[in-house]
Amino acid sequence: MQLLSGNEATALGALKAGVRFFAGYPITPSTEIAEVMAEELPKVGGIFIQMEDEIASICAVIGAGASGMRAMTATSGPGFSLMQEGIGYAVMAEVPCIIVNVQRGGPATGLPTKVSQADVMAARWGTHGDHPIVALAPYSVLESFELTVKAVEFSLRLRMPVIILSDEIIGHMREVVKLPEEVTIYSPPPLTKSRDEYYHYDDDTNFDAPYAHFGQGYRIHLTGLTHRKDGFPTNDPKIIKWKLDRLLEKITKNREWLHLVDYQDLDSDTVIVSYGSSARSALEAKFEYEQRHNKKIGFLRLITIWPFHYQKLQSLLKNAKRVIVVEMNQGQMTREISRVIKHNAELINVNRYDGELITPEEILAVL
Amino acid sequence: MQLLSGNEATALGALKAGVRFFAGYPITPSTEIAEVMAEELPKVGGIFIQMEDEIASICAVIGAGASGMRAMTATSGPGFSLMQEGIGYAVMAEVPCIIVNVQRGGPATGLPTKVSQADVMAARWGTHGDHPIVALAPYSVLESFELTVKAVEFSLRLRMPVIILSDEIIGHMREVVKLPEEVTIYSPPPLTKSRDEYYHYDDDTNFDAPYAHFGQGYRIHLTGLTHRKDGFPTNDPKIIKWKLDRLLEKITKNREWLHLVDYQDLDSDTVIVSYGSSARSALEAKFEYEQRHNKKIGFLRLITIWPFHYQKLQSLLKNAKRVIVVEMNQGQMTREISRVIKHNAELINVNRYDGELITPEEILAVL
Amino acid sequence: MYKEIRLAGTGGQGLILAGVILAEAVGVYEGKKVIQTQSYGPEARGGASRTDVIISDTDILYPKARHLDILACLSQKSYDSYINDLKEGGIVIYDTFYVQATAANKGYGLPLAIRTRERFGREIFMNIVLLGALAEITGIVKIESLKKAVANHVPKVTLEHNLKALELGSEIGRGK
Amino acid sequence: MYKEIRLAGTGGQGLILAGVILAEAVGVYEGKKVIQTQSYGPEARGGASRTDVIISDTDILYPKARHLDILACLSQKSYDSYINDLKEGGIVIYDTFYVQATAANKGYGLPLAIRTRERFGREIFMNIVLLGALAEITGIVKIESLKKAVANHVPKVTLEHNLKALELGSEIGRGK
Amino acid sequence: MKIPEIFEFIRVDERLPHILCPGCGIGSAMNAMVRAIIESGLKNDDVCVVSGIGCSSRIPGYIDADTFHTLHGRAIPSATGVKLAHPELEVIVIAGDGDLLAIGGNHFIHAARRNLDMTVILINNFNYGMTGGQASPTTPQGKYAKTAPYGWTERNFDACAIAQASGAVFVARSTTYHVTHLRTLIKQAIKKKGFALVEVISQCPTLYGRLNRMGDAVKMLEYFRDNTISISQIKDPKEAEGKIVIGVLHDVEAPEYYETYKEIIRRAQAQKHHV
Amino acid sequence: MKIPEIFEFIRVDERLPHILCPGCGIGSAMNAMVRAIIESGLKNDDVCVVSGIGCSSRIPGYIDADTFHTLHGRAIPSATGVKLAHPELEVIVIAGDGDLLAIGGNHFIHAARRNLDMTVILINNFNYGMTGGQASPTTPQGKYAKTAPYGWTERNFDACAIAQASGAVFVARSTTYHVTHLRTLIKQAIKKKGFALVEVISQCPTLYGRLNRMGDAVKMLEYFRDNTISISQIKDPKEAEGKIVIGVLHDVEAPEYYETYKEIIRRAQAQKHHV
Amino acid sequence: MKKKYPSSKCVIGKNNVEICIIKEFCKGCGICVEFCPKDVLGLGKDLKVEVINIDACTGDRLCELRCPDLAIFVHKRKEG
Amino acid sequence: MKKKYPSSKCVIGKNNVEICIIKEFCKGCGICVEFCPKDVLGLGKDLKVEVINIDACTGDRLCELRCPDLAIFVHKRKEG
Ligand SMILES: Cc1ncc(C[n+]2csc(CCOP(=O)(O)OP(=O)(O)O)c2C)c(N)n1
Ligand SMILES: Cc1ncc(C[n+]2csc(CCOP(=O)(O)OP(=O)(O)O)c2C)c(N)n1
Ligand code: SF4
Ligand code: SF4
Ligand code: SF4
Ligand code: SF4
Ligand code: SF4
Ligand code: SF4
Ligand SMILES: [Mg+2]
Ligand SMILES: [Mg+2]
Repeated sequence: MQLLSGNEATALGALKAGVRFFAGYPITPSTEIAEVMAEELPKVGGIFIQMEDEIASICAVIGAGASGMRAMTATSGPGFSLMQEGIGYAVMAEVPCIIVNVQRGGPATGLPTKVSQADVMAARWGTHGDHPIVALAPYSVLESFELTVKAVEFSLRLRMPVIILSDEIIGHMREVVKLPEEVTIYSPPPLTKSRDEYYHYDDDTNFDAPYAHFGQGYRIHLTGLTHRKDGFPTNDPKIIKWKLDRLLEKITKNREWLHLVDYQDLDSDTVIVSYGSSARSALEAKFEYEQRHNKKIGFLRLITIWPFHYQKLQSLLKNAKRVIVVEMNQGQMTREISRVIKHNAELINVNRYDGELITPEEILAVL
Repeated sequence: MQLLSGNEATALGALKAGVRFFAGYPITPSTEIAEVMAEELPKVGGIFIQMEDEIASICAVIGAGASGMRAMTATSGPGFSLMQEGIGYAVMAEVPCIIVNVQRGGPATGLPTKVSQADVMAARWGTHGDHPIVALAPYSVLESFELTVKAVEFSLRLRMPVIILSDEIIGHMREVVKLPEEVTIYSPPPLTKSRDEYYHYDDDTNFDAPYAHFGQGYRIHLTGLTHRKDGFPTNDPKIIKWKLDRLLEKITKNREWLHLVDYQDLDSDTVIVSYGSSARSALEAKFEYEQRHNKKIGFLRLITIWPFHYQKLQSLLKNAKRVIVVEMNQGQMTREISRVIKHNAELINVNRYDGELITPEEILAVL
Repeated sequence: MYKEIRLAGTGGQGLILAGVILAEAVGVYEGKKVIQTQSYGPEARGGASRTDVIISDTDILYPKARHLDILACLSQKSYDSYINDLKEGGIVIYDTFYVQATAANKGYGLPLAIRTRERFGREIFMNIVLLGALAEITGIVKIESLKKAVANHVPKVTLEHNLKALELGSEIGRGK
Repeated sequence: MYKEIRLAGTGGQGLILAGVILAEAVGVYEGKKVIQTQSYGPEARGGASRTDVIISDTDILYPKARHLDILACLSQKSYDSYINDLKEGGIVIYDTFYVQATAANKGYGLPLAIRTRERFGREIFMNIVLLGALAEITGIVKIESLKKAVANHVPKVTLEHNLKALELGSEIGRGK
Repeated sequence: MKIPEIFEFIRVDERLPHILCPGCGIGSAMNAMVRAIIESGLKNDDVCVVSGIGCSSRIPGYIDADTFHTLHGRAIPSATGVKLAHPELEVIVIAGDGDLLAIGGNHFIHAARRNLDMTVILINNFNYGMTGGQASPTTPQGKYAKTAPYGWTERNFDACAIAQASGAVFVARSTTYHVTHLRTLIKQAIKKKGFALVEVISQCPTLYGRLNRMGDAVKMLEYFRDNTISISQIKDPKEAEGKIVIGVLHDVEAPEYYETYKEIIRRAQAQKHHV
Repeated sequence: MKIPEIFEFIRVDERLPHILCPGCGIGSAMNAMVRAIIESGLKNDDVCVVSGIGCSSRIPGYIDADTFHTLHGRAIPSATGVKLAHPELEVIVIAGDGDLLAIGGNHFIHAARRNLDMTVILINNFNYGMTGGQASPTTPQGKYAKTAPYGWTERNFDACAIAQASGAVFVARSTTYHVTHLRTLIKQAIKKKGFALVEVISQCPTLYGRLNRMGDAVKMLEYFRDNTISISQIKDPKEAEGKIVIGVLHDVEAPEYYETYKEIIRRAQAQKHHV
Repeated sequence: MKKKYPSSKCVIGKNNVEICIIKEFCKGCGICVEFCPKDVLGLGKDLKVEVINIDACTGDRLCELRCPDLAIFVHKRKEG
Repeated sequence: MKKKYPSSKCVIGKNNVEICIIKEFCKGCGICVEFCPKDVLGLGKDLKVEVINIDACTGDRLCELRCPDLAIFVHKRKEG
C-alpha cells in the first residue's frame, strides 16, 4: 500500500508498462510526472531528458518512439497546444507514443493551478488535417496507473499517439493504492519479414501487426508528407485516400476494444454521464440522491474519451429520458452526447469552469 | 478590372481594411499573402516583418494588435497548429487580429500544394481551454477580398482574433475582379473615459465598445492568466466564470450579424450544404442537375463557419428531406449539420480528401 | 467513519506536506481509506494554501472537504475563509500568533508559531508541530503513524528535527 | 462560349505563368469571364505542372478544366495523362521534341523547344512561344492582348525577349 | 512619509506586497529597473514592460505603465509587435532564464540579430522558479534541481555570449547584490539604440537555494558579493575562472531594425502605389 | 559500368532523379555527405539521417539507410530521440538555413549546449528554397528575396559563431565548390564525439541566384571559388572581410551528453529501486 | 482607478536621515538588515524589519535599493 | 524490395579511365562540364552531359564529386 498522487501513479504506470524514454518540459500541474521520471528512469537504465520546450519534447518522444522505445511526455494546456503539430506528425508517420495532458484552466495561461476538463475537443481536433486520435481519462489514482499501461498498449497496437487526459484534481490528488505487482504488457509481434519484403505501411499493418523501427536494419523512411506504403512521399490522389482511410480505420475497426466505459443502473430514467474528476462528484451525487430518495440514478463514465463510440453509447443510453452531462468546461462532451441520445430525451448540462471541482450539490440540484 | 488570385485579394482586402502590420512565416499555399504584404505595406508606411517562425508571427501580431494596429498573419496547416497557443492568448487577452489559414492537405506536412478543408475543427477547437472563435470561409477571389475586410471589422468589434479559412484552390485561383474603390471600414468608437475610470474588461465592453491599447497612456495590463475587469490576474472562481462567460457571450449575443450565409431554393427536398472551394463544385452540380432534370436543388453555403448558428441553420434546413454536405475532409462540418437537420431527414456526405478538388460529378452522383 | 479535515494557511508554511503526511499516516499505517487534495495559487510562498484530507472506512468519491470535522488554520485569512465550513461540533485549531479567533466555537488556540520559533529559531517545522498537536487533540491519527510518515517525506538530515517538532506539537496539544 | 484549356508540362517550364498571362489577356483585355488554376508538386523544377484556364461568357463555378477544348503539352507525361480529357474535336498542341503523340487526334505537333533554343540559346521563353502558337492555332486570344498581359508579368529587362518569343510562337503557329 | 518617487512607477494599491517569496532577488531587480527607468527621464506613459511566464515575468504586473504579460517564452516576439507599432515607446522585456533561454531561446537570438531597439532584462536564478525548481539552461553542471535529482549533467548557456554571437549591440551582467551597478547597466541598456541585454544573476532562495543548500537570500547574496569579478579588472582570463564576470561585456554600434525599415519604406514610396 | 560504391548508400530505384533543380548545390552536398559516410567506414545500417522540411531536407529520402523526414525545424529534437534510443547509430542531421536557423534555431543552440553526439550538416543557400525564395536568417543585407522586394535590411546570422557560443565542439564550413574539402570536413564531424556542425555554402540557382542576378549554378560556384578564404590562411582578420571563411573554425573537447547521462544512470542505480 | 499609497512608519535620526518602513510590504528576508554597513536595522518579533539604531544611519540607501519588496525607504531631510 | 540499379553508358579512354553517364539522372546543369580541368565533357543536344574528349580525362573525378545528380562516374580501370 502506498499513498500516491495521480501524477505519480501515471509515471509509475508508464514505468511498469515499459516506458523507457521521457522527454518533457515542466508545466503545472503535470510537472510531478517529469520529476518522478527524472528520478526513476535512470534507475532502470531509461532516458529522461528535459527539453528546451514542448515542441522539442514531443519531437524527441516521436524520435524515440520511432526507434522502438516506449516513449512519453507530459504537459498541460499551453504545452499541449504547442505539441499539436508534433501529435499530427506522430499520427501521420504512425509512431506510437504517449502524451499526458493534465488539464488546467484555459484558454491561454489561464489557471495554472486549477482544474479543468476543457481540452477534450483540443485532444480530438487540435492539430490540422483529418486525423483520428485516442484519448483516455482516468478518474482515480489507481486508474491513472492502469490507464497509462493501457495507453501504452493501445499506442503500440495502433501505431499512433495516445493521449491521457488527466486533470489537476486527478493528478494532484493522493490516495492509498496497491499497485499490481505484475501487469500484462503488450508487445507488437516480432517482425518476420525480411527487409526486401517489408513495407512500413502495408495494408495489413495498420494495427496489431509487427513493424520496424530505426536501428533495426530495415532502412525505413518516415515522413509527415502523404506517402505510399513504402513510406515515400506521393501526391497520387488514390494513395492519399488510401493513407487517410488507413489512419481512420485504425479507429473504426477497433472501436470495440478501444472504447472503455464504466456504468451502473442504466435502466433508470435519469442517467448522469461524466468522466475524469467530475465523475467522482457525479457518482457521489448519485449515491447521495439514492440515499435520500430511494430511487436509482443511472451513471455512465467515459474512460475512453476518443474515439467516441456513437452506436455503443446510443444503445447504453437508449432508456434514458433525461441525460445529465457533468463536465468542467462549457459543454464540450455535451455536444457529442447530444448526438446519441433519443430525440425526445432531455439533455441537461452541469458545467463548471471556474477552476473549482464541480460539487455533488450542483449535480443534486438538477436531479 | 484585374486578374487576381485569392491570396492576392486577401492581402489587398487587408490593406484596404487598414491592416498596417503583417508578421508571418512562409508556408505553401499561403506565402503569396506575405509576399504581397512585403511589397505593399511599406508603400503605405505599414510594417511587414518576416518572423523566425509562426509562433513569433502570431505573437508579434498580437503585440501590434494590442498596440492599436490592425494586424494580420497568414499561414497554412502546420503553421496554424503552431499558432494555436497564441490564438488562445488573443482570445483570453481580447486582442483583435486576423489569422488567415489557407488550407492544404494534412495531417502533418501532408500535401503542401494540394487543397483541403480539414482545418474546420482545428479552427474551432485547436487551442486548449474553452474559447469561442470566429472563422470565415471565402469561396471566390472577390469574396477573399470582401471577407478580409469583414474579418477586420468583426475582430475589432469583438476584440478577438478572427480566422479566415481559405483553401489552396481559393488562394491560388485567379479570377478577373473589380475591387471596390471604397469600402466602409469599421473603427471602434473613441475612448471617452479617463484612465481613472477605465476598466479594460468592463461588463459593457465585450463588443462594440471603445477600448484602450498600448501607447495611449491608459497603463493597461494584458495577461493570459484569468483576470479581473482591470486586467490583473485572479483565481477567484466568480470572476473566472464572469470572464469565460464574457468571452462566450461575444459570440452568443452577436450570432445574428456574425453569421453570414448564402442560399437558394431552400424549399427543395434536397439541399446541398457546402463552403469554400467545394461550394463551387456544389453549385455547379446544382445547376447541371437542374438543367438535366428540371427540378430544383437547394443550396446553402456557409460563409461564417464559426460560430455555427444552430437555430438559424435549423430553420433554413427545416424543409429539407435530404441534406447533402459537400466538403473536402472526412466529414467535419457534417458533424455539426447532423445536429440541425430534422430527425427524419437523410444526411448524405460527399467527402474528398485526396488533395483534389471535389468534382460536380461526384455530387451529381448522389443527387 | 467519515472525517473531513482541512489544514489551511499561506504558501510556504508546508501545509500541503502536512496533509500528505497525515494522509499517509492514516492511510498506509492505519489502514483507512484516505484522500488528500490541495488548493494553492501560483505563488511559491505567501499566497493562500490549503489541503483537505478525508478519512473514511469506505470508498471516498468527492475528494474535497465540504463539511469540516476538523479545521486547522495558520493564517487569519484562512480562518476567516473556512470557519463557516466547520460542522456543528467540529474542531477548529489555530495558531494564536497568526489568528484572532472570532467564531462562537472557540476551539483550540495554540502558540504554535511562538513555540516553534523558541525551539527551532524559525517557523520552518511549524507544519509538523501542528500535526503533533492535531493528533493529540483530535485523536484522528496516532503519533506513531505520523512518525513513520514523516520519515518518508523529509530529508534524512532534518528527520531528527522533524520528530522533535512532532513531539513539541504533541506537547502543545496536550496543553503543555 | 465556355472553353476549357489546359497547359501541361514539367515544373520550371513556366506554364503556370503562361496560364496567368493567358487568363489576364482574355479576362482583362478581352472582357471575358475567366478562371485560372494550377496544380503542381513540391518541386521548384522538374515535377509535373499544369494550369487550367477556363474562359466563358458567363460565371464560372467549378474552376478546374474537365472536358478540354484545348490541351497544350510540353512533356510526354503530361500528354499521356491528359490526352484522354480532350473533348471530341478538341485541339491538342504539343512540342515535338518532348512529346511523341499517340492519340488518334494528331493535333498540332510544333517544334517549340528546338525553335526556342535556336532563337534564345535556352528554352527559357518556351512558355511564351507556346502562347503565341496557341493564339494563332486556336484563336482563343488575340496576340495584342497577350502582349499587354506579358508586359505586366515579366521583368522589364526581359520584356523585349518575351515579345520576340510571342512573335516566334505566332510564326510557328502560322506554320512558318 | 513623503511618497517615494519609485511608487510613481509602481501599482502599489492592491497589488503589493507582490507574490514573490521573501528574499527573492527578482524584487531587487525590479527595484533597480524602476529606478533606472526613472533616472533615464522616462515617464510612465513612455514605457511598455513586457514579459513571458515565470516568477520574473510577474514584474510587469507591478509596474504602473502599459504592461504585457504574454505567453511563456514569447515576451520578445510580442514586444516586437508593440515596438514596431509604437516605435516611440521604450520597450523593456523582463524574463527568467527558462522563459528567455529555454522555450524562448529562438526569439532571443533572432531579436539580437534583427537589432530592434529594446532592453531585455534577464533574471537568471539558475532554475525554473514558478514551476517549482526544475533545471534550466543556466543550471550549472553538478547542481541539483527537481528534474536533476542526481545532479545536472548538461552544460549551461552563457546568455551573454550567445546574445553577442547573435548580434546584440549591448550586453552586460550584474547581480542582485550589486544593485547600484545593476541600475547603471539598465540605464545604459535603455539608452542604447538596438537590442540590449542585461543579465541579472539573482537568488531563488526558496528552490534553487534550498535544493543546493546555499542558505537563505542573505547567504546567496554574500556568495554573489564574494564571487564576482568586474570585466574591467580582469587582466588574465584565468582570474575570471569560477567567477561571475560583471560589467559591460559588449557594446558596439549597428543599424537598428526600425531605422533600416524606414529605408524600406522610403524605397517603396519612391515607387508608385498599387493600392 | 560497375555499380558506383556511392549507390550502395542511395535509394536509386524509383527515387532518382531527385526532385532538386538542375544545378542545385544540395545534390553536391549529398554527394559529399554520402562519400564521407562511406569513407568513415559506416555501413547503411549504422546510420540514421534526419531532416526537417525544405529542399535540403529532401535528402534523407534518397539515402539507403534509416531516414527520418520530420517536421519543419524539428530535425534536431527528433534526432535527439533517435540518438538517445540508439546511441550506437551515427545520427546525421541535414537541414536548410531556414529549417535549422529560423524555425529550428532554438533546438540548434540547445543541442549544441547539450553536446549530444550528432553531426549537423547545414545547407546554407541564403533563402527558403522550398517555399519559393523568401528571405532567411542567412540572407545577406541588401540581397533580394520574395519577401524582400526592396532588398533585405535585416542582419544575418553567422551560424558557426552561434553554434560555438552555444557549446558546439566542432564547427566547420565549406562550399559546394570545394567538394573534396567538404567531404573531409563531414568525415571529421562524423568522427567527432559530440555536437558537430558543418555549414555548406550552397547555390540555389532557381531562386536566390535568379532573384539576385547571380547567374546559373556554374556562375554561383565560380563565385564561391573566387570569394573563399581558408581559416588557416588568414593572418590578419582584414583578409577575411567580404570572404567566405572555410575550414575547421572550432574544435574542442567537452563531455558528450550521453556519456554524462550514463553517469546519472550509475548514480541512480547505486541507490535502490522504487519500481 | 485613483492610486492609493500605502502608509509607512518613519523614524528620523540625529543626522536628519529618515527611514520609513511599510510593514505590510516587508517579508522579513533580512537582506537590508544583513547588508546595512552600520547595523541600523533588525528584524522584530513580527519577523519584519525595524530600525534599531537610527543614529548610525549614513543615509547610503543601500537597504532601500536592495529591498526586494519596496518596504524600506531612506531619505535625508533637507537641513534647516 | 530488392534494389535495382540504373543503367549507364560508359566510354573508356586511352589512359584506361572510364567515364559512365546515367542520362536519366543528368539534368544538364553544366557543372561537370564547366569545372572539368581538361574540357573532357560537354552538353549534348538533349541538354545532357556527354563525353567529348575522353582521352584528355585525368581521372581526377572532380565531375563525379560535384555532380548534384549522381549522373556521372569516373574510375580508372586496373591496368593489365
Ligand atoms: C507553454 C508553457 N510551457 C510551460 C509553462 C510552465 N512554466 C511557467 S513558468 C516556467 C519557467 C519559469 O522559469 P524562468 O523563466 O526561469 O522564471 P523564474 O520563475 O525562474 O523567474 C514554466 C516552465 C507555461 N506556462 N507555458
Ligand atoms: C511549420 C511550418 N512552417 C512553414 C513551413 C513551410 N516551409 C517549408 S520548407 C521552408 C523553408 C525552407 O528553407 P530552408 O530550410 O532554408 O531549406 P531550403 O529549401 O532552402 O533547402 C518553409 C518555410 C512548413 N513546412 N512548416
Ligand atoms: S520561487 Fe524562487 S524565483 Fe520564484 S518567487 Fe520564490 S524565490 Fe523568487
Ligand atoms: S529551389 Fe533552390 S534550393 Fe530548392 S531545389 Fe531548386 S535550386 Fe535547390
Ligand atoms: S529587505 Fe525589505 S523585505 Fe527584506 S527585511 Fe528588509 S525591508 Fe523587509
Ligand atoms: S541607508 Fe544605509 S546605513 Fe542607513 S539603514 Fe539603510 S543601509 Fe543602513
Ligand atoms: S553535373 Fe551532373 S547533372 Fe550536371 S550536367 Fe554534369 S552530369 Fe549532368
Ligand atoms: S574526371 Fe576530371 S578530368 Fe575527367 S572528366 Fe571528370 S573532371 Fe574532367
Ligand atoms: Mg529562472
Ligand atoms: Mg535554404
